[in-house]
Amino acid sequence: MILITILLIAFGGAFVTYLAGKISGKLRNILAVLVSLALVVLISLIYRREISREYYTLPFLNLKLILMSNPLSWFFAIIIAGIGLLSILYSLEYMKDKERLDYYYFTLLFINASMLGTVISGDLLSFFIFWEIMSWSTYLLISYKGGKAIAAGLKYIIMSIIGSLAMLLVIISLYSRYGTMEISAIASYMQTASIGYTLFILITSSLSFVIINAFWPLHTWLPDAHAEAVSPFSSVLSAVLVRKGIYGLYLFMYVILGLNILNKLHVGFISFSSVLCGIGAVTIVFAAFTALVQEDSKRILAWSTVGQGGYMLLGIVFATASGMTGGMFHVLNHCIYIALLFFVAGAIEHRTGGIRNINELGGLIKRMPVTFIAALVGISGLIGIPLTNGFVSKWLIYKTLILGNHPFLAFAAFVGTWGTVLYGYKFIHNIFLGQLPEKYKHIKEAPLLMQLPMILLTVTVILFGVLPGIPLRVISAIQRQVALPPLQTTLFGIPKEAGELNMINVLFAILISCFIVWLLFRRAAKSVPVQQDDSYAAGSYVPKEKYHYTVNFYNPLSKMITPYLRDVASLFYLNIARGTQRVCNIIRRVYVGEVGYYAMYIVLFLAFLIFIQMFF
Amino acid sequence: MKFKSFLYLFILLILIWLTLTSTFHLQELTVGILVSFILALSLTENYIDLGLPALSAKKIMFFIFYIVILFKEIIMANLDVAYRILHPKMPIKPGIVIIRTGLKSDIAKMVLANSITLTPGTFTLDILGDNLLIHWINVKAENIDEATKIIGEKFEKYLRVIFG
Amino acid sequence: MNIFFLVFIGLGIILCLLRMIKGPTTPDRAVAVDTISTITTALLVFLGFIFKRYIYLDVSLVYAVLTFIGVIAIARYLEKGI
Amino acid sequence: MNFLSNNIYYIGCFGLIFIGLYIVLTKKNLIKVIIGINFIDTGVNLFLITIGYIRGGTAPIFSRPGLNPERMVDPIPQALVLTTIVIGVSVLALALSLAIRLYHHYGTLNLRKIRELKW
Amino acid sequence: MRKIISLILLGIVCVGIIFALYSIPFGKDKIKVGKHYIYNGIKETGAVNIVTSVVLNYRGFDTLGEVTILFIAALGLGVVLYGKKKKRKEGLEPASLVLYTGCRFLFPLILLFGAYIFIHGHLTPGGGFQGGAIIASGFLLSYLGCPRKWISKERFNITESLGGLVFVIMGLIGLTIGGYFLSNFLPKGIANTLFSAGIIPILYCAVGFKVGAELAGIIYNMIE
Amino acid sequence: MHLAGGIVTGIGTIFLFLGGLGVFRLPDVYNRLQAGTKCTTLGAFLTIIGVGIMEPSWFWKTLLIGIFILLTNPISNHALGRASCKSGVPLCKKSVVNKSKDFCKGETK
Amino acid sequence: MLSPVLLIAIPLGFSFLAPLLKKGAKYIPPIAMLFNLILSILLVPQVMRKPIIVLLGGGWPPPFCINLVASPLGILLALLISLVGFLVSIYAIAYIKEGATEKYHTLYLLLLTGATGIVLTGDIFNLFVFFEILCISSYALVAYNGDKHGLESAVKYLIQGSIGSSFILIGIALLYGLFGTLNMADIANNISYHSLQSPTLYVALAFFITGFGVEGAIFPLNAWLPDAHSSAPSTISAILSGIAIKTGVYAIARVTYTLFSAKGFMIFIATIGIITLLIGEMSALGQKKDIKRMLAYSSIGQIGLIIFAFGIATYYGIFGALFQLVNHALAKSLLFLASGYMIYRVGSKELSAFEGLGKKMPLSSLVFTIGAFSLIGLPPFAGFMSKISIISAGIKANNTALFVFVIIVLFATIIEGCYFFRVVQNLYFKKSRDPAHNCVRDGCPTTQKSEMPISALIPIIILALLIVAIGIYPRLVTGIIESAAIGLMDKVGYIHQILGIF
Ligand code: NA
Ligand code: NA
Repeated sequence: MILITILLIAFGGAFVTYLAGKISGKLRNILAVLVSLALVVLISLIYRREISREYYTLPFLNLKLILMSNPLSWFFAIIIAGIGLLSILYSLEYMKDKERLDYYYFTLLFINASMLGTVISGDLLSFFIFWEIMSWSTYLLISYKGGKAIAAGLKYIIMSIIGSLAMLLVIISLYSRYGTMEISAIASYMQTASIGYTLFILITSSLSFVIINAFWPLHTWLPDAHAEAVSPFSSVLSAVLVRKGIYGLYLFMYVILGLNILNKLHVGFISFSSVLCGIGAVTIVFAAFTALVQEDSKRILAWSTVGQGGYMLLGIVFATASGMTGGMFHVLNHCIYIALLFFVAGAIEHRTGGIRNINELGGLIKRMPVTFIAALVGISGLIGIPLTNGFVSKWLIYKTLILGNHPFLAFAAFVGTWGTVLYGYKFIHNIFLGQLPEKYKHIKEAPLLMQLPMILLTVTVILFGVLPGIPLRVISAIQRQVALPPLQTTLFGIPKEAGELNMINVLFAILISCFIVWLLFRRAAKSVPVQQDDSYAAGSYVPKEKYHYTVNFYNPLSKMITPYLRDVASLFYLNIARGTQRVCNIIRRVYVGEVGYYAMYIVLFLAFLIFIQMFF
Repeated sequence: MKFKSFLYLFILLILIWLTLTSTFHLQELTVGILVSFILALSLTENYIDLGLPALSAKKIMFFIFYIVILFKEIIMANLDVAYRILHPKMPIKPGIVIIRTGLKSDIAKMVLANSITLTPGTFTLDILGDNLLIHWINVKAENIDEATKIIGEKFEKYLRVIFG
Repeated sequence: MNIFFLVFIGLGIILCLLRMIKGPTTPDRAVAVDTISTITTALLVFLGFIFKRYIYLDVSLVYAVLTFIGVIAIARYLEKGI
Repeated sequence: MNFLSNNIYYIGCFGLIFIGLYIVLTKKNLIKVIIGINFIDTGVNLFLITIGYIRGGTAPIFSRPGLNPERMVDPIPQALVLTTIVIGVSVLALALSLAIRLYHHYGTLNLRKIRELKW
Repeated sequence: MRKIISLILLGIVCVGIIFALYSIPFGKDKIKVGKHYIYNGIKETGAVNIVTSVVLNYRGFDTLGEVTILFIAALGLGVVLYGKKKKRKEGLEPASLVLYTGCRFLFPLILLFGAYIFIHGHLTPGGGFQGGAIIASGFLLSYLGCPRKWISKERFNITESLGGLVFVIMGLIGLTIGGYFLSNFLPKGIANTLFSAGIIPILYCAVGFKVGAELAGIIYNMIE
Repeated sequence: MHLAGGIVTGIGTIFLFLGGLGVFRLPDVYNRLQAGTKCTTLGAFLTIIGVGIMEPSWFWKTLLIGIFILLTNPISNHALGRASCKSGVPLCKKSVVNKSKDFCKGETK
Repeated sequence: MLSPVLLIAIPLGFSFLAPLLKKGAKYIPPIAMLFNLILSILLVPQVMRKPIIVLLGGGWPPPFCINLVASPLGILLALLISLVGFLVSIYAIAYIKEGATEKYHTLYLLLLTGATGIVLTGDIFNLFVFFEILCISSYALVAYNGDKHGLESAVKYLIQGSIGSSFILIGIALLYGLFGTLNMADIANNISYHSLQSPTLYVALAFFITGFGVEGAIFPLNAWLPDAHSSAPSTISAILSGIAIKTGVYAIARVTYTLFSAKGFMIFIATIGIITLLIGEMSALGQKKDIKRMLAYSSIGQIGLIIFAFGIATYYGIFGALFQLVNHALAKSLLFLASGYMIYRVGSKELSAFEGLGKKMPLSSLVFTIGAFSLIGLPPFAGFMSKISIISAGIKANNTALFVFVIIVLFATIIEGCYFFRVVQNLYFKKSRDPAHNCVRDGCPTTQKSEMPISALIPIIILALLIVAIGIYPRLVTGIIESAAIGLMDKVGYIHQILGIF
């Protein structure tokens, strides 16, 4: 009962909120928060409870729509609900003066609801239905801002339709073969399917997941979409929505097919997993360096979302305990810090009046310290600095790669991390460090309601960095669910038997070294801040507006790598789109406008029918 | 006037109905009278200004006589035409002349014009007021009075009585 | 006997058809049409006689009425009356 | 010759139909096209009648006693043709009125010039 | 080019037709359902004109449709020609006196003839459509000869509506009394008399009025 | 009776033929009208009445048709003739006089 | 006394009555269609048990008189016709303001009556007659606006339609010549005895498919459709798209399944459907200028999809086809209706003129979006259910060609998404231009909001609600669709039910 309650609250809440908005804005906001809060609470309630229940039978295909909860779905559900709540909280302030707020909250809640639906569906049809609802409702919110967002939205929805149709093909094909869409039933049937069919299923379904998770070369929708969406939603998009791809891959690879079959799927050296690995590696490297040359704060984060997906992929394709755990944990971690970072970007945008070009910013550390700390922690997590959650998951993934003897992949992962370090630093530096531009002299710290989610997330980053055992326990349950070897965990990390990692030890080590460094600095002379207000060039005063602050960071490096970063994929799709348009325009010419030809078509058709019937 | 027109029309319609059905069957007769009555009632105004003559024995007599004359003329006309058509040289001397009529009522003029059309060598092309434009296959006289005498007079004297 | 009559009628129609094809002016053709229609009315009556069906007379009368009005319409058109 | 005498009616009907179609396909004047359509209609009507005809048949009307029902032609096609004729007339009337109005707008009835709607 | 293609296409169709006609020999007695009508028509409907019994009884529904189509054409003409500039053409040739008089003289007679045709639809080869056509052509004649004496359009509209309504209502009465739409609920009478064949003459009268009014309306619309 | 009817019909058909011939042979539209009107009117009338005579029970109806033709043919032909005149169809070369212009102007001396 | 014949007789009677009522004529179609709606809903349970055979004209048993067959399929379509017809007629009350309005309403009602007759009749010639009723009234209605485009399209439509009807008639004549009967069950019975090799049958089938194909808008025969749909009044576009072309498809299905049971021929039908689908969708994508023309091309595409589904020739295929048919009827009429007032308000049919309308006409934009989504096949709208049933039918058929076709269907869905989302983004996410920019008429938006009048709004909202309702609870319609599909497949049953009355 609780599952359907969750869905009802999620969807119904969205509608009720919309209607409430027609009455008063306050009521709407309260409702939105309450609904998201209720979802978090309800989902927390079903922790560790496996429920599977059939709710509805589609009359014409005799399909059962089943809802279920298991560790995998719970894991994703709680992420969705949590980030959903935080983004709603954040929106309260961020969206205050924007227009069409009823619409905004409605779609946001609706997206959350549909995402919840996808993860608690127990059969492929309902999975697909929620998936589709999620796709189009996401579109509605990506394009919300208008302007550039329109093109981004269109790009997104078309790619997502392509993906969903691929999935639909798979689902229907499975259905017509086995007469059911229940995931568990299909899983048992698939054990006996032929290799070719399995490959067909796997590849076609992966298409949609690769698209939604923005793996190279199907990533092109993501940077635009993330950059152009409103920030609270960007965080939802980046943190939760794209990770549906990982969920789907996991579902098909491990829940439906299972390890036994996956291992069989190879032709010579090339196996399905190795292809995915390749994709993951390319994605990591490509995205990291593309992020490096971006000047738009949200675009950097968007590319980082692309890149981090590669780590997760590298993690989950290796069905070892550490790899799988690392991948899954990285999903969670990325979700937390990327949401945090988008909140940060949003806060800055909010205060500076929509500035996203980081070269126009600088020195905000003094004006927005809380935001800075959040950004710092977030970026640390992104890079994978110890004591942040990113460290643990990346560590597990590296370990898998190295122990599994995949030097190239490991190298790619490291290169990606270097890139991450570079753009992470660029992000922090260009925004918060350096000179404060004149016009932002009197800027204020982000409002409290926006700080709150940031603080919460910051704490979580650190918390999971120090106590990774909390989430790892859930992840182990997921492993067990699909009969993969679970990683044994302790509260502070991983016990000795599984390749020790104890974050408490790391914490103490770091605290001690920090203490030492602090002592050393105390001994050193205090640095004196220098006024830089008076600048003279060739003897004449330079007005403040003409100051150059921090621009063209990594200029040489950028120049070097930019030629390689031309987004070939994007160009390719653009050309396909143009070509299709052209073909369509040509086809349209069939309707020449002269009725004599039309009559000719009719007679032609008749003659053709007679002709083929005469002779066949 | 109205009643006269109605009567004319009604009788005409009944006669036509009778010839159409060619029977005196009661049902047919009833329906015929009914239909004729309704039609006559609603369409009388068509006949009002036709200039229909009053019904009198003399006029009917003249009318029958006229018909006989007309038939004779028609047959003459046909023989005449036949002769001209079949003659290898086609002895024709066509032309268009004007004649005059003294008839006043529309119907009389129409009957005259039709009679002229059906009779030897002449054909009414147009009527304007008292004048008729005639195509004559064998022009014998060009001026109005003579032409009138040759072409129109033979009918007009009867018609004057009938429609007078 | 009847054959001869039919032949006469047929010849009449054919001659008019020829005139209709030849023209040269539109009124010529109209005249030909009119003549054909009259001949045909007679032909229909005669055919009724040949087939011994009284009811065919109605057909010829209908035909006569319709062609009469048709010809008048043509004539009025030619003299720019409609 | 036998073939011809057997099928002359069919040849007539379909001759009309094909002439009509040919007109519709190739002529550019709207009025001609409408005439072509009428040709087709007429051809089809004749074809219907032809199908119901039996050699030496007479009208299926028992107007006097002693008529042989065996020799009566099929009444159904006659009824059908009544309908199709009416339909033809209706379409014709509508087509002509459209043509009148179209001429009013375009100043021409040349179908190759009346083609603002395309693609 | 276009002509050649057309000819080729028509040629193919023609070949198809030739093959198709092979199984439909001309002039052979291949009547099936029609035979039933010929043998049972008088008994079942009371109309000696079997075509009429087909038109108004066996296939009466078709005829209702047919009436409707004409109705549609009349309406459609009104729609299409709506708002056309009604500029009276100047310099119209008035009809000659002969025609003017002749038309006035003949007009009632032609209407009577039309009425005769549709009243005798079940006895002779006439019927509502033919009669209606004659009535309409009577109106046409009246227009051609004396345009000013044109009857108002209103009456046509009312007549055609009433004609249609009578048809439908007769059908519905048939449904109520006889159990079938358009069933012949009136006595069939003695064959070959005027009052026979039940509702058929009534229907044909309705059709006749309707068709006459409609065609006349169409003519009116076209000419105006 | 039958014979008489046959003869009448025969004469009628001959006139019908002559009408056709006249329409075909005569030089201009007015002359053709002359032939067309006279011959076909009488021809049709006789043919139809002849049929009526051959089948006495048909007589009244044939008479009606005959009268109808007798009445309408001159009218319709007159209309055609007037139309030819109005639309300016020229007279043939043999013609000797043409007063239609005067007539149209209303100058009738 | 709930005879299905009333579905035809009552609207006919009403339409004869309408010209007498002058101003009141506009209320006639809603009343008549409401009657039909109620009656067909009442008939549903009856026909689900056993089709009702209605004898007409004296009640002689088939094939001796015309009969109506109120099969589940017929009643389903009649229901659809009356539903859409009812809603559109309400819309028209306010929408149709200029021109010969009472004639419009009468013709409109007659068009729907024709459609109802087509789906109910059991006689092939009667089918033709009703077809003509539908066609001729739509010729006239397409020209209703009286502008040059309306007239041009009407003339073109008329020419093509006339050729089509002549072909149908030739087909009928050939069949009549062969079997001497016009009753469809009787013909079907004869054909099942007859060897299918007879060229007459094949040629007749070719004529039928071509003839009905013109109205049913299958590919090379549908050139009239974009013209007619784009230049007719929007209500008529809605009806043409929602109802009229469906009847053509119905006729094709009837002829191929019931009359000829041309099983071997069906793959060919499927191919035609797929070609139609592709051409329609691609043309729609290429069409950016005229939104109604775009919708019209989209209709071609959808018809292609329906025909493809019929061509699958399995129970599931027919089921999908009928489901899609229902969905398309609702959604496309919704789209045309919604765009009707939008076009009226912005004074232009250009896609770019719709920018920012989401703010000025929020409800219309919303329902437009719902319709568009349903056509793309997004859940939770009706289109999703129908699309997956078609796709699953295609895959279930276990035929390589059909599988390839299914892929093409998916591809076409992508194209659909492209052009519909293009419109949606124009509605919602683009800033509206200067309001005076496009203004050519009075009543253009000078104020911020200019939603359509309530009488126009209600029907489209009902349509949207129906789409959502069917999407969420497909059982609303699947019951009768199932019976209809079974009925269409079951040729022998059809023959028995009708000829077995003796
Ligand atoms: Na005549
Ligand atoms: Na004559």
